[in-house]
Amino acid sequence: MATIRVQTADFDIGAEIAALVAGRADIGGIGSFVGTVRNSAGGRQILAMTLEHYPAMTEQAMRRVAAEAESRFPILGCTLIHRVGRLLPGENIVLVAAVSPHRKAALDATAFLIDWLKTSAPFWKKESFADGAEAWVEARAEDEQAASGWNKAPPPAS
Amino acid sequence: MATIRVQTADFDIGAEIAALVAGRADIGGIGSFVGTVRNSAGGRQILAMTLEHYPAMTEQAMRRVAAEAESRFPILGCTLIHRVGRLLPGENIVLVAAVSPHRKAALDATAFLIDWLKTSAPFWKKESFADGAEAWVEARAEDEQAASGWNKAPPPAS
Amino acid sequence: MSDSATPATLRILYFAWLRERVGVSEEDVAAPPEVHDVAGLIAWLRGRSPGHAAAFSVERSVRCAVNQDFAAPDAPVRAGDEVAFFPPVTGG
Amino acid sequence: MSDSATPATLRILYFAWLRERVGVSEEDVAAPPEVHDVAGLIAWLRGRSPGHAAAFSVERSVRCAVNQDFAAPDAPVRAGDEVAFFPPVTGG
Repeated sequence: MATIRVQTADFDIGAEIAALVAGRADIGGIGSFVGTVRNSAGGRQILAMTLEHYPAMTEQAMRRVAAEAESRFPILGCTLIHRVGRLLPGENIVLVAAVSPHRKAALDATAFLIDWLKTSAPFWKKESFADGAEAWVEARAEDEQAASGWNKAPPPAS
Repeated sequence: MATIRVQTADFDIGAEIAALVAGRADIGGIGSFVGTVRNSAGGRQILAMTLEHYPAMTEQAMRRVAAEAESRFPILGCTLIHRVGRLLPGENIVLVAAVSPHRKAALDATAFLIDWLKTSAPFWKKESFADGAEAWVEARAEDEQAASGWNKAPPPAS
Repeated sequence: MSDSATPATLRILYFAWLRERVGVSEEDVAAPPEVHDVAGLIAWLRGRSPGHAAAFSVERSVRCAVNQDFAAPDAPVRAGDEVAFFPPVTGG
Repeated sequence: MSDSATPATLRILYFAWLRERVGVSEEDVAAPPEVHDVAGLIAWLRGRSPGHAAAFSVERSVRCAVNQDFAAPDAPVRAGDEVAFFPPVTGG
Protein backbone atom coordinates (compact mmCIF):
# COMPACT_ATOMS: atom_id res chain seq x y z
CA MET A 1 0.00 0.00 0.00
CA ALA A 2 3.02 2.29 -0.16
CA THR A 3 3.63 4.80 -2.91
CA ILE A 4 7.36 5.43 -3.35
CA ARG A 5 8.85 7.87 -5.83
CA VAL A 6 12.12 9.66 -6.52
CA GLN A 7 11.77 12.48 -9.00
CA THR A 8 13.21 15.79 -10.14
CA ALA A 9 9.77 17.36 -10.63
CA ASP A 10 7.78 18.97 -7.86
CA PHE A 11 4.85 17.10 -6.31
CA ASP A 12 1.31 18.25 -5.61
CA ILE A 13 0.62 17.70 -1.91
CA GLY A 14 -3.16 17.79 -2.28
CA ALA A 15 -3.12 15.40 -5.24
CA GLU A 16 -0.82 12.95 -3.45
CA ILE A 17 -3.04 12.91 -0.36
CA ALA A 18 -6.13 12.53 -2.54
CA ALA A 19 -4.50 9.53 -4.23
CA LEU A 20 -3.63 8.02 -0.87
CA VAL A 21 -7.22 8.14 0.40
CA ALA A 22 -8.94 7.53 -2.95
CA GLY A 23 -11.81 5.10 -2.82
CA ARG A 24 -11.64 4.32 0.87
CA ALA A 25 -13.81 5.45 3.77
CA ASP A 26 -12.15 3.49 6.57
CA ILE A 27 -9.61 6.27 7.15
CA GLY A 28 -9.98 8.52 10.18
CA GLY A 29 -6.78 10.51 9.94
CA ILE A 30 -4.20 11.63 7.41
CA GLY A 31 -0.80 12.79 8.62
CA SER A 32 1.71 14.42 6.35
CA PHE A 33 5.05 16.17 6.42
CA VAL A 34 6.70 18.19 3.67
CA GLY A 35 10.34 19.21 3.88
CA THR A 36 11.26 22.39 2.02
CA VAL A 37 14.45 24.25 1.10
CA ARG A 38 15.18 27.04 3.56
CA ASN A 39 16.78 30.24 2.39
CA SER A 40 19.44 30.24 5.07
CA ALA A 41 21.55 27.91 7.19
CA GLY A 42 23.79 28.92 10.05
CA GLY A 43 23.18 32.57 9.21
CA ARG A 44 24.35 32.18 5.60
CA GLN A 45 22.03 32.82 2.68
CA ILE A 46 21.31 29.77 0.55
CA LEU A 47 20.85 30.17 -3.19
CA ALA A 48 20.16 26.53 -4.02
CA MET A 49 20.28 23.00 -2.70
CA THR A 50 21.37 20.07 -4.82
CA LEU A 51 20.15 16.59 -3.96
CA GLU A 52 22.21 13.60 -5.02
CA HIS A 53 21.20 9.97 -4.49
CA TYR A 54 22.22 6.39 -5.18
CA PRO A 55 19.67 5.41 -7.81
CA ALA A 56 20.13 1.65 -7.63
CA MET A 57 19.57 1.69 -3.88
CA THR A 58 17.20 4.56 -3.14
CA GLU A 59 13.83 3.07 -3.91
CA GLN A 60 14.62 -0.13 -2.04
CA ALA A 61 15.73 1.86 1.00
CA MET A 62 12.53 3.91 0.88
CA ARG A 63 10.44 0.75 0.55
CA ARG A 64 12.06 -0.60 3.69
CA VAL A 65 11.21 2.55 5.59
CA ALA A 66 7.60 2.28 4.43
CA ALA A 67 7.43 -1.43 5.29
CA GLU A 68 8.86 -0.74 8.73
CA ALA A 69 6.21 1.96 9.33
CA GLU A 70 3.49 -0.43 8.17
CA SER A 71 4.73 -3.09 10.56
CA ARG A 72 4.91 -0.71 13.53
CA PHE A 73 1.73 1.32 13.16
CA PRO A 74 -1.82 0.37 12.16
CA ILE A 75 -1.72 2.41 8.98
CA LEU A 76 -3.71 1.69 5.84
CA GLY A 77 -1.19 3.19 3.47
CA CYS A 78 1.63 5.67 3.09
CA THR A 79 3.38 7.82 0.51
CA LEU A 80 7.06 8.77 0.29
CA ILE A 81 8.22 11.09 -2.45
CA HIS A 82 11.73 12.54 -2.55
CA ARG A 83 13.02 15.01 -5.08
CA VAL A 84 16.56 15.07 -6.46
CA GLY A 85 18.53 17.61 -8.46
CA ARG A 86 18.88 21.35 -7.97
CA LEU A 87 16.19 23.00 -5.84
CA LEU A 88 15.65 26.64 -4.91
CA PRO A 89 14.67 28.08 -1.52
CA GLY A 90 10.98 27.53 -0.87
CA GLU A 91 10.82 24.45 -3.07
CA ASN A 92 9.54 21.11 -1.80
CA ILE A 93 12.14 18.41 -1.11
CA VAL A 94 10.22 15.52 0.38
CA LEU A 95 6.69 14.41 1.19
CA VAL A 96 5.70 11.66 3.59
CA ALA A 97 2.09 10.88 4.41
CA ALA A 98 0.30 8.11 6.28
CA VAL A 99 -3.36 7.23 6.70
CA SER A 100 -4.98 5.27 9.49
CA PRO A 101 -8.32 4.76 11.17
CA HIS A 102 -6.75 6.53 14.15
CA ARG A 103 -5.18 9.95 14.43
CA LYS A 104 -2.34 8.91 16.69
CA ALA A 105 -1.17 6.17 14.35
CA ALA A 106 -1.30 8.52 11.37
CA LEU A 107 0.72 11.17 13.19
CA ASP A 108 3.22 8.77 14.72
CA ALA A 109 3.76 6.99 11.41
CA THR A 110 4.32 10.33 9.67
CA ALA A 111 7.01 11.31 12.17
CA PHE A 112 8.56 7.86 11.94
CA LEU A 113 8.65 7.94 8.14
CA ILE A 114 10.53 11.22 7.96
CA ASP A 115 12.85 10.37 10.84
CA TRP A 116 13.87 7.07 9.26
CA LEU A 117 13.94 8.40 5.72
CA LYS A 118 16.43 11.02 6.86
CA THR A 119 18.83 8.47 8.28
CA SER A 120 18.42 5.40 6.10
CA ALA A 121 17.79 6.47 2.51
CA PRO A 122 20.84 7.33 0.36
CA PHE A 123 20.35 11.03 -0.34
CA TRP A 124 22.93 13.77 0.10
CA LYS A 125 22.35 17.51 0.12
CA LYS A 126 24.76 20.18 -1.03
CA GLU A 127 24.07 23.81 -0.23
CA SER A 128 25.13 26.64 -2.53
CA PHE A 129 25.61 29.91 -0.66
CA ALA A 130 25.24 33.48 -1.79
CA ASP A 131 28.99 34.05 -1.37
CA GLY A 132 29.74 31.41 -3.99
CA ALA A 133 30.74 28.69 -1.53
CA GLU A 134 29.26 25.24 -1.62
CA ALA A 135 29.10 22.69 1.17
CA TRP A 136 27.73 19.22 1.68
CA VAL A 137 25.21 19.19 4.52
CA GLU A 138 26.55 17.25 7.46
CA ALA A 139 24.44 14.59 9.11
CA ARG A 140 23.23 15.78 12.48
CA ALA A 141 23.49 13.71 15.61
CA GLU A 142 19.96 14.77 16.56
CA ASP A 143 18.59 13.21 13.37
CA GLU A 144 20.27 9.95 14.25
CA GLN A 145 18.85 10.21 17.76
CA ALA A 146 15.36 10.96 16.44
CA ALA A 147 15.50 7.88 14.24
CA SER A 148 16.94 5.55 16.85
CA GLY A 149 14.55 6.94 19.44
CA TRP A 150 11.84 4.90 17.75
CA ASN A 151 13.42 1.70 18.88
CA LYS A 152 16.18 -0.11 20.57
CA ALA A 153 17.20 -1.21 17.08
CA PRO A 154 18.50 1.79 15.14
CA PRO A 155 17.81 2.16 11.42
CA PRO A 156 19.73 -0.17 9.09
CA ALA A 157 22.83 1.99 9.07
CA SER A 158 24.32 5.40 8.34
CA MET B 1 -0.01 34.14 11.77
CA ALA B 2 -2.86 31.70 12.38
CA THR B 3 -5.62 31.00 9.91
CA ILE B 4 -8.79 29.89 11.71
CA ARG B 5 -12.02 28.91 9.99
CA VAL B 6 -15.25 27.10 10.74
CA GLN B 7 -17.19 26.20 7.63
CA THR B 8 -19.71 23.79 6.15
CA ALA B 9 -17.84 23.54 2.84
CA ASP B 10 -14.94 21.18 2.23
CA PHE B 11 -11.40 22.52 2.23
CA ASP B 12 -8.59 21.99 -0.27
CA ILE B 13 -5.60 20.61 1.64
CA GLY B 14 -3.08 21.57 -1.03
CA ALA B 15 -4.46 25.09 -1.36
CA GLU B 16 -4.46 25.62 2.41
CA ILE B 17 -0.86 24.49 2.72
CA ALA B 18 0.10 26.66 -0.26
CA ALA B 19 -1.51 29.65 1.45
CA LEU B 20 0.33 28.89 4.68
CA VAL B 21 3.75 28.89 3.00
CA ALA B 22 3.02 31.56 0.37
CA GLY B 23 5.76 34.12 -0.07
CA ARG B 24 8.18 32.74 2.48
CA ALA B 25 11.38 30.75 2.11
CA ASP B 26 12.36 30.48 5.78
CA ILE B 27 10.25 27.34 6.22
CA GLY B 28 11.97 23.98 6.46
CA GLY B 29 9.01 21.77 7.32
CA ILE B 30 5.24 21.63 6.95
CA GLY B 31 3.27 19.30 9.19
CA SER B 32 -0.41 18.62 8.66
CA PHE B 33 -3.20 16.43 9.91
CA VAL B 34 -6.61 15.88 8.36
CA GLY B 35 -9.38 14.13 10.25
CA THR B 36 -11.96 12.34 8.11
CA VAL B 37 -15.30 10.61 8.63
CA ARG B 38 -14.87 6.86 8.99
CA ASN B 39 -17.51 4.52 7.64
CA SER B 40 -17.74 2.49 10.83
CA ALA B 41 -17.45 2.80 14.57
CA GLY B 42 -17.45 -0.03 17.06
CA GLY B 43 -18.33 -2.43 14.27
CA ARG B 44 -21.43 -0.46 13.21
CA GLN B 45 -21.73 1.08 9.77
CA ILE B 46 -21.91 4.87 9.76
CA LEU B 47 -24.04 6.64 7.18
CA ALA B 48 -23.27 10.20 8.23
CA MET B 49 -21.73 12.34 10.92
CA THR B 50 -23.26 15.63 12.01
CA LEU B 51 -21.02 18.27 13.57
CA GLU B 52 -22.58 20.84 15.90
CA HIS B 53 -20.69 23.72 17.48
CA TYR B 54 -21.12 26.81 19.67
CA PRO B 55 -20.69 29.57 17.12
CA ALA B 56 -20.10 32.44 19.53
CA MET B 57 -17.30 30.54 21.23
CA THR B 58 -15.72 28.32 18.58
CA GLU B 59 -13.41 30.70 16.80
CA GLN B 60 -12.09 32.15 20.03
CA ALA B 61 -11.40 28.65 21.37
CA MET B 62 -9.58 27.74 18.17
CA ARG B 63 -7.55 30.96 18.34
CA ARG B 64 -6.44 30.03 21.82
CA VAL B 65 -5.29 26.62 20.65
CA ALA B 66 -3.31 28.27 17.85
CA ALA B 67 -1.83 30.87 20.20
CA GLU B 68 -0.83 28.15 22.64
CA ALA B 69 0.91 26.22 19.84
CA GLU B 70 2.71 29.38 18.74
CA SER B 71 3.92 30.01 22.28
CA ARG B 72 5.16 26.44 22.77
CA PHE B 73 6.81 25.67 19.44
CA PRO B 74 9.01 27.76 17.13
CA ILE B 75 6.45 27.77 14.34
CA LEU B 76 6.07 30.48 11.72
CA GLY B 77 2.36 29.97 11.21
CA CYS B 78 -0.51 27.52 11.48
CA THR B 79 -3.91 26.76 10.02
CA LEU B 80 -6.96 25.30 11.75
CA ILE B 81 -10.09 24.61 9.73
CA HIS B 82 -13.06 22.71 11.13
CA ARG B 83 -16.17 21.76 9.24
CA VAL B 84 -19.68 21.66 10.73
CA GLY B 85 -22.96 20.22 9.51
CA ARG B 86 -23.71 16.83 8.00
CA LEU B 87 -20.74 14.94 6.58
CA LEU B 88 -20.54 11.59 4.80
CA PRO B 89 -17.97 8.82 5.26
CA GLY B 90 -14.71 9.75 3.59
CA GLU B 91 -15.33 13.48 3.90
CA ASN B 92 -12.85 15.79 5.57
CA ILE B 93 -13.73 17.06 9.06
CA VAL B 94 -10.74 19.04 10.20
CA LEU B 95 -7.37 20.29 9.00
CA VAL B 96 -4.50 21.47 11.15
CA ALA B 97 -1.14 22.46 9.71
CA ALA B 98 1.97 24.12 11.09
CA VAL B 99 5.14 25.43 9.45
CA SER B 100 8.54 25.90 11.02
CA PRO B 101 12.20 26.17 10.08
CA HIS B 102 12.56 22.77 11.79
CA ARG B 103 10.84 19.49 11.12
CA LYS B 104 10.41 18.49 14.75
CA ALA B 105 8.65 21.73 15.66
CA ALA B 106 6.31 21.42 12.67
CA LEU B 107 5.42 17.83 13.55
CA ASP B 108 5.07 18.44 17.28
CA ALA B 109 2.94 21.53 16.74
CA THR B 110 0.70 19.61 14.35
CA ALA B 111 0.10 16.89 16.94
CA PHE B 112 -0.43 19.48 19.64
CA LEU B 113 -2.96 21.43 17.55
CA ILE B 114 -5.16 18.43 16.90
CA ASP B 115 -4.85 17.09 20.45
CA TRP B 116 -5.89 20.39 21.98
CA LEU B 117 -8.49 21.17 19.36
CA LYS B 118 -10.18 17.87 20.17
CA THR B 119 -10.47 18.67 23.86
CA SER B 120 -10.90 22.43 24.03
CA ALA B 121 -12.96 23.61 21.06
CA PRO B 122 -16.76 23.39 21.36
CA PHE B 123 -17.66 20.85 18.68
CA TRP B 124 -19.85 17.79 19.09
CA LYS B 125 -20.25 14.86 16.75
CA LYS B 126 -23.35 12.77 16.21
CA GLU B 127 -23.12 9.54 14.28
CA SER B 128 -26.00 8.22 12.16
CA PHE B 129 -25.86 4.47 11.76
CA ALA B 130 -27.10 2.23 8.98
CA ASP B 131 -29.70 0.70 11.32
CA GLY B 132 -31.36 4.09 11.76
CA ALA B 133 -29.94 4.77 15.21
CA GLU B 134 -28.14 7.97 16.06
CA ALA B 135 -25.68 8.58 18.87
CA TRP B 136 -23.57 11.44 20.11
CA VAL B 137 -19.92 10.51 20.09
CA GLU B 138 -18.61 10.23 23.62
CA ALA B 139 -15.43 11.99 24.63
CA ARG B 140 -12.62 9.50 25.08
CA ALA B 141 -10.36 9.47 28.09
CA GLU B 142 -7.39 8.88 25.79
CA ASP B 143 -8.08 12.16 23.98
CA GLU B 144 -8.05 13.99 27.28
CA GLN B 145 -4.81 12.22 28.19
CA ALA B 146 -3.25 13.08 24.83
CA ALA B 147 -4.09 16.74 25.34
CA SER B 148 -2.98 16.95 28.94
CA GLY B 149 0.13 14.94 28.12
CA TRP B 150 1.51 18.10 26.55
CA ASN B 151 1.75 19.77 29.90
CA LYS B 152 1.19 19.73 33.58
CA ALA B 153 -1.54 22.28 32.88
CA PRO B 154 -4.39 20.57 31.03
CA PRO B 155 -6.34 22.41 28.34
CA PRO B 156 -8.75 25.13 29.49
CA ALA B 157 -11.57 22.74 30.34
CA SER B 158 -14.01 20.19 28.99
CA MET C 1 -27.48 46.20 47.31
CA SER C 2 -30.76 45.46 45.64
CA ASP C 3 -28.87 43.17 43.21
CA SER C 4 -28.85 40.29 45.63
CA ALA C 5 -32.62 40.30 45.85
CA THR C 6 -33.37 40.81 42.14
CA PRO C 7 -33.77 37.78 39.85
CA ALA C 8 -30.84 37.58 37.45
CA THR C 9 -31.78 37.35 33.81
CA LEU C 10 -29.48 34.83 32.15
CA ARG C 11 -29.27 33.53 28.61
CA ILE C 12 -28.90 29.75 28.72
CA LEU C 13 -27.68 27.72 25.74
CA TYR C 14 -27.75 23.94 25.34
CA PHE C 15 -25.76 21.84 22.91
CA ALA C 16 -25.73 18.25 21.69
CA TRP C 17 -27.67 15.82 23.87
CA LEU C 18 -28.32 18.44 26.53
CA ARG C 19 -30.19 20.44 23.89
CA GLU C 20 -32.12 17.35 22.86
CA ARG C 21 -33.12 16.54 26.43
CA VAL C 22 -34.10 20.08 27.41
CA GLY C 23 -35.95 20.47 24.12
CA VAL C 24 -34.72 23.96 23.27
CA SER C 25 -31.35 25.29 22.15
CA GLU C 26 -31.61 28.46 24.19
CA GLU C 27 -33.80 30.20 26.71
CA ASP C 28 -33.76 33.37 28.80
CA VAL C 29 -34.33 32.64 32.47
CA ALA C 30 -34.79 34.77 35.59
CA ALA C 31 -32.72 32.95 38.17
CA PRO C 32 -33.56 33.58 41.82
CA PRO C 33 -31.10 35.59 43.93
CA GLU C 34 -29.69 32.49 45.61
CA VAL C 35 -28.17 31.36 42.33
CA HIS C 36 -24.60 32.65 42.52
CA ASP C 37 -22.59 30.16 40.56
CA VAL C 38 -22.73 27.48 37.88
CA ALA C 39 -23.46 24.70 40.36
CA GLY C 40 -26.32 26.70 41.87
CA LEU C 41 -27.69 27.44 38.41
CA ILE C 42 -27.66 23.76 37.48
CA ALA C 43 -29.49 22.87 40.69
CA TRP C 44 -32.13 25.45 39.95
CA LEU C 45 -32.47 24.59 36.23
CA ARG C 46 -33.09 20.95 37.13
CA GLY C 47 -36.44 21.88 38.61
CA ARG C 48 -37.72 23.66 35.52
CA SER C 49 -38.93 20.55 33.66
CA PRO C 50 -38.40 16.79 33.39
CA GLY C 51 -36.30 17.55 30.30
CA HIS C 52 -34.02 19.82 32.29
CA ALA C 53 -33.79 17.20 35.02
CA ALA C 54 -32.82 14.59 32.42
CA ALA C 55 -30.24 16.88 30.85
CA PHE C 56 -28.51 17.47 34.17
CA SER C 57 -29.00 13.98 35.59
CA VAL C 58 -25.34 13.00 35.24
CA GLU C 59 -23.54 16.12 36.32
CA ARG C 60 -20.06 14.81 35.57
CA SER C 61 -21.06 14.55 31.89
CA VAL C 62 -21.98 18.23 31.76
CA ARG C 63 -19.56 20.99 30.86
CA CYS C 64 -20.22 24.71 31.06
CA ALA C 65 -19.07 27.97 29.53
CA VAL C 66 -19.88 31.38 30.97
CA ASN C 67 -19.69 34.15 28.39
CA GLN C 68 -17.95 31.76 25.96
CA ASP C 69 -15.26 30.70 28.41
CA PHE C 70 -15.06 27.25 29.94
CA ALA C 71 -16.26 27.55 33.52
CA ALA C 72 -16.00 25.34 36.60
CA PRO C 73 -18.97 24.61 38.90
CA ASP C 74 -17.88 27.34 41.29
CA ALA C 75 -17.62 30.00 38.56
CA PRO C 76 -19.90 32.95 39.36
CA VAL C 77 -22.91 33.75 37.19
CA ARG C 78 -24.26 37.27 37.04
CA ALA C 79 -27.21 39.00 35.43
CA GLY C 80 -26.73 39.27 31.70
CA ASP C 81 -24.35 36.33 31.44
CA GLU C 82 -24.56 33.83 28.60
CA VAL C 83 -24.26 30.39 30.15
CA ALA C 84 -23.87 27.36 27.89
CA PHE C 85 -24.20 23.70 28.91
CA PHE C 86 -22.91 20.83 26.81
CA PRO C 87 -21.26 17.40 26.96
CA PRO C 88 -17.47 17.04 26.82
CA VAL C 89 -16.41 18.25 23.40
CA THR C 90 -15.77 15.73 20.61
CA GLY C 91 -14.49 17.73 17.66
CA GLY C 92 -11.35 17.20 15.68
CA MET D 1 40.51 -22.84 -4.17
CA SER D 2 41.84 -20.63 -6.92
CA ASP D 3 39.36 -17.93 -5.78
CA SER D 4 41.56 -16.84 -2.93
CA ALA D 5 44.46 -16.10 -5.23
CA THR D 6 42.52 -14.35 -8.03
CA PRO D 7 42.03 -10.58 -7.96
CA ALA D 8 38.36 -9.78 -7.30
CA THR D 9 36.77 -7.43 -9.80
CA LEU D 10 34.58 -4.99 -7.90
CA ARG D 11 32.46 -2.10 -9.04
CA ILE D 12 33.11 0.85 -6.72
CA LEU D 13 30.74 3.83 -6.51
CA TYR D 14 31.38 7.15 -4.75
CA PHE D 15 28.82 9.72 -3.71
CA ALA D 16 28.79 13.31 -2.46
CA TRP D 17 32.17 14.55 -1.19
CA LEU D 18 33.78 11.11 -1.53
CA ARG D 19 33.01 11.32 -5.26
CA GLU D 20 34.46 14.81 -5.41
CA ARG D 21 37.66 13.77 -3.64
CA VAL D 22 38.22 10.58 -5.61
CA GLY D 23 37.40 12.43 -8.82
CA VAL D 24 35.19 9.76 -10.37
CA SER D 25 31.69 8.55 -9.56
CA GLU D 26 32.50 4.92 -10.28
CA GLU D 27 35.33 2.63 -11.19
CA ASP D 28 35.95 -1.07 -11.71
CA VAL D 29 38.86 -2.33 -9.66
CA ALA D 30 40.71 -5.61 -9.37
CA ALA D 31 41.24 -5.98 -5.65
CA PRO D 32 44.04 -8.29 -4.50
CA PRO D 33 43.13 -11.58 -2.82
CA GLU D 34 43.87 -10.25 0.66
CA VAL D 35 40.87 -7.91 0.41
CA HIS D 36 38.09 -9.84 2.12
CA ASP D 37 35.88 -7.20 3.65
CA VAL D 38 34.90 -3.54 3.51
CA ALA D 39 37.63 -2.44 5.90
CA GLY D 40 40.26 -4.24 3.83
CA LEU D 41 38.89 -2.72 0.65
CA ILE D 42 39.11 0.77 2.12
CA ALA D 43 42.70 0.19 3.20
CA TRP D 44 43.60 -0.95 -0.29
CA LEU D 45 41.66 1.83 -2.10
CA ARG D 46 43.49 4.47 -0.04
CA GLY D 47 46.71 3.62 -1.88
CA ARG D 48 45.28 4.11 -5.34
CA SER D 49 45.67 7.90 -5.48
CA PRO D 50 45.95 10.99 -3.29
CA GLY D 51 42.27 11.59 -4.06
CA HIS D 52 41.37 8.16 -2.71
CA ALA D 53 43.49 8.80 0.35
CA ALA D 54 41.68 12.09 0.93
CA ALA D 55 38.26 10.49 0.47
CA PHE D 56 38.99 7.86 3.10
CA SER D 57 41.03 10.07 5.42
CA VAL D 58 38.30 10.26 8.08
CA GLU D 59 36.99 6.75 8.20
CA ARG D 60 34.23 7.46 10.71
CA SER D 61 32.68 9.84 8.15
CA VAL D 62 32.47 7.11 5.53
CA ARG D 63 29.51 4.80 5.10
CA CYS D 64 29.29 1.81 2.81
CA ALA D 65 26.75 -0.28 0.96
CA VAL D 66 27.51 -3.65 -0.60
CA ASN D 67 25.11 -4.58 -3.37
CA GLN D 68 22.82 -1.72 -2.33
CA ASP D 69 22.61 -2.73 1.31
CA PHE D 70 24.22 -0.78 4.12
CA ALA D 71 27.32 -2.69 5.18
CA ALA D 72 29.58 -2.57 8.23
CA PRO D 73 33.42 -2.56 8.00
CA ASP D 74 33.53 -6.30 8.57
CA ALA D 75 31.01 -7.09 5.82
CA PRO D 76 32.55 -9.43 3.21
CA VAL D 77 33.20 -8.26 -0.34
CA ARG D 78 33.33 -10.75 -3.18
CA ALA D 79 34.10 -10.66 -6.87
CA GLY D 80 31.28 -8.97 -8.77
CA ASP D 81 30.00 -6.95 -5.83
CA GLU D 82 28.89 -3.36 -6.20
CA VAL D 83 30.44 -1.46 -3.31
CA ALA D 84 29.38 2.14 -2.68
CA PHE D 85 31.09 4.65 -0.39
CA PHE D 86 29.43 7.84 0.80
CA PRO D 87 29.08 10.19 3.77
CA PRO D 88 26.27 9.72 6.32
CA VAL D 89 23.02 10.34 4.47
CA THR D 90 21.33 13.74 4.68
CA GLY D 91 18.06 13.42 2.79
CA GLY D 92 14.58 14.25 3.98
